[in-house]
Amino acid sequence: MTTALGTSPVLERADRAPLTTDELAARIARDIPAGSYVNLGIGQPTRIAEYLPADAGIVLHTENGMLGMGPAAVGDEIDPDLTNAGKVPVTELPGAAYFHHADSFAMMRGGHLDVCVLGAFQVSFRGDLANWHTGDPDAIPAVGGAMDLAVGARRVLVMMKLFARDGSPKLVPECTYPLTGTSCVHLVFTDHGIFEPGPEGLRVHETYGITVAELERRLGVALVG
Amino acid sequence: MTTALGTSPVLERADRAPLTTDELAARIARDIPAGSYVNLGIGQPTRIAEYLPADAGIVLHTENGMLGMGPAAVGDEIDPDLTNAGKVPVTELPGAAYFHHADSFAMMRGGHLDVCVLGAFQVSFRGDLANWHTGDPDAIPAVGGAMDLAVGARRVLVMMKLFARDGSPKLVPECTYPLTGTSCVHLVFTDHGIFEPGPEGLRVHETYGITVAELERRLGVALVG
Amino acid sequence: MSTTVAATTDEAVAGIQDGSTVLVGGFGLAGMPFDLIDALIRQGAGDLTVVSNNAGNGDVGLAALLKAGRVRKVICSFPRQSDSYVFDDLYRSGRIELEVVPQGTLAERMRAAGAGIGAFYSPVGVGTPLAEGKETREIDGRVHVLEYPIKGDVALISAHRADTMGNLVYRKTARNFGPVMATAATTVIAQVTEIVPAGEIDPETVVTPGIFVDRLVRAEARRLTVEGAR
Amino acid sequence: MSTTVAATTDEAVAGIQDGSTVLVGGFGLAGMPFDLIDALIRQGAGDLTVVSNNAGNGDVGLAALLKAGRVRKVICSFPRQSDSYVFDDLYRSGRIELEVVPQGTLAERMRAAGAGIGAFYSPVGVGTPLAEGKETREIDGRVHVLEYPIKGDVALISAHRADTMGNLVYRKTARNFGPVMATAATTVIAQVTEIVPAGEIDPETVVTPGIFVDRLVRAEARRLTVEGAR
Repeated sequence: MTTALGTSPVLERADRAPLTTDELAARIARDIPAGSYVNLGIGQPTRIAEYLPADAGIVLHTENGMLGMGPAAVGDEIDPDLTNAGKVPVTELPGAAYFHHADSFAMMRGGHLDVCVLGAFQVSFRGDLANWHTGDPDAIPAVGGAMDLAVGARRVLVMMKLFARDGSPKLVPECTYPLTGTSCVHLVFTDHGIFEPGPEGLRVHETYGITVAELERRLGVALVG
Repeated sequence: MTTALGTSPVLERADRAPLTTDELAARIARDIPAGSYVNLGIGQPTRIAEYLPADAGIVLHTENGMLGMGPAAVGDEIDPDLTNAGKVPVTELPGAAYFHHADSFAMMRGGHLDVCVLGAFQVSFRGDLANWHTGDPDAIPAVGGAMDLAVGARRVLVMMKLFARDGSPKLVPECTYPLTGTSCVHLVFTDHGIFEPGPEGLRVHETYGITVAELERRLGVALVG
Repeated sequence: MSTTVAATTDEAVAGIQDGSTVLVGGFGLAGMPFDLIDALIRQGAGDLTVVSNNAGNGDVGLAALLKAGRVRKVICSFPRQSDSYVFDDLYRSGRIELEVVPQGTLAERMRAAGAGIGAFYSPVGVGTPLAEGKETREIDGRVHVLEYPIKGDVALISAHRADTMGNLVYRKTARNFGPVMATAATTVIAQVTEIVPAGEIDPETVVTPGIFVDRLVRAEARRLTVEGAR
Repeated sequence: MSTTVAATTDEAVAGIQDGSTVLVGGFGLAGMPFDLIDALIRQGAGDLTVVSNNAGNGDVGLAALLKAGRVRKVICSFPRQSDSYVFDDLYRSGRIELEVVPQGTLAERMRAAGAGIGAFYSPVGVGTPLAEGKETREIDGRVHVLEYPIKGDVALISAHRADTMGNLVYRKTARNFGPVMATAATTVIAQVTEIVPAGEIDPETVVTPGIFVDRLVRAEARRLTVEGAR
């Protein structure tokens, strides 16, 4: 069912279950244009690679110095000199290129990647991202390439569950966790819906297993169209 | 004859002719340590290459993106894709490496070249260098890599005639031509002598075809030891 | 986005706008994208700002573009050469603007544009006329001058070989500014002597990854040399 | 100055001083200079500041150096990993200092040291705890933070192949920080699996020119992997 919210149509699918992780990965894959250069963050976003059409000419970047990364290596393919940013052994596709770390992050910071997909602890309604540190004083801080990606990619997509285990929303008016970047997230893909944060507030594009009205109640915000 | 001037001995060779350009090139070559990475500026300094001992492991840098530059190319060796900074076709030695311009000048600016030898219009007693622009309002300004070399190389040597055609000295209290760099010249090799500029004044190391006293008169400065 | 292979140099340079900033590869004649420049002349864009190491040699390449009256301003390190008469005439008659930049600063300012660096402090040029009016800062006892990025709307470069993904390798010192300019322009157009299938260039040897290259076109290498042109 | 070839890793690391800043190559285990680190442990220098992407995996390489109590401070982007228990224990018991730097900023700060850049403005980290207390400047409507170079006294890196001039090539993603660190330290020490005569590495494919390499030593590649260690 399509609901008009402001001026944009919302695809409201309250009649089905929330997306599974694989469905979510497949949904995000559909939104990545053919021919894009893409960085898939460590963890769940890695799974999106499985749903990218083989003939779309999408090229994967890994920040440890490679374009043209292939699937995870298995068996004899495993080469400890060839890993992704999560240090998992991967493979090389035809047309790949290797480069050093300063060049890899220059590529990122310079706005040459079309899309990156990151996990998140929290995203604010205006697109601030928190995904590197829980703020727990006992936690050992570790940022990796998260801040560089958040600032550098042309489109920053977030893949996460909409609610934490305790039921609290991860889309929030203001992030309470330490920030990774400010106003940097373009779209948030979650099991319960797809959201577009921005200076005018939070838009909803699609919902899964929940109505817009219920989303507004649980997020505590009037969703804008 | 060796004269003591302050604390340093001066090799005063008033009994012979000033150095020819080739003698000067050979003299400078003697001062370049074995194993050095060296940039020889466009023009006369290029000639120093002919006097570097083949077994000294001295590697020539050309700022248009090469280490391990060999002698000028002749006949069939000429390849328009392989030139020195003066755009003269050159050759490649075993162990050469090519790199792009940003890397080439990063190498220079980052202090990785042991020595560069530059021509000059003027050098001041404290080591300011003027070698890119006569200041003539009709001249078209063109700096090339001169400023980068003057600031970047660990030791900046100048190769020039001591006196201009009109007899005026090119070693001066203050440069009147526009500067290339300030306090950047370590040694000045000229047909009439070898000089070391510095904050305490101008030292003389060797003279050729002129006495220290006569040098002091013509340069208008008391040379320090 | 993916690299497209153009059938002709005219197709490769289509859409370049009047008033564009065009980065042009080459050091003197080595690495100059002759065919792309000729196509740009036919294409007709004018009022251009050209960023290149030199300002043209003889009457080919960049000199031909200048001669055609398409260039408002040149940003370069070394305009005056033994055979730069086209530029010299335009400059002396006040028909072209010139910004002289130290060669390494020119390369680094483009590198900054490509690397998302907002500005950088360089020790080069301090105390010289080329740093006049620029902000300075003393860092570790050494005065530095603040330099800003140079970004192109278009880059025209010449490489040796490409694969269909746009990965490039160069040849000897013709590499020069190509790899840097490829990172620093919105639309990067490369002419190469050969285009091979993806997988035929060893990934360890790629100099410019295809991510930087928007359009590729095959063109015979024109290797010209002028002694002492610097 | 010329690259020297050391007969042993002990000879290669001779003279490293207490209190040195040591840049250590590798991303996790890939490209980690295991043999040089083992030699450094035997050599005995302590009170070190280590700059590396991670803070050690398992109990090999960097983790072994930390375990030996030689490291006062780690500057890295990602200390905490599934197998970083040596670092974790030292950190939680207050026996080691930590400076966390975004990975690209870490690389770029070393690149700046190697390239003679006094400081640079980066958009990365603005508005986050990692930019706290740092100078900022708005450039073209975007806030940037001022970052300073990280220079090493020593760099320990691992490459694939060298020639006797010190020219290096790497292997796949084990390249990572090696080429940048090679530009950024006073003394650069590289372990390689093979040293060939000058002329046997194609000059077009050299990644780290010999000018950056002070000492070379041959050591068998130790290729270890830990899944998900990041």
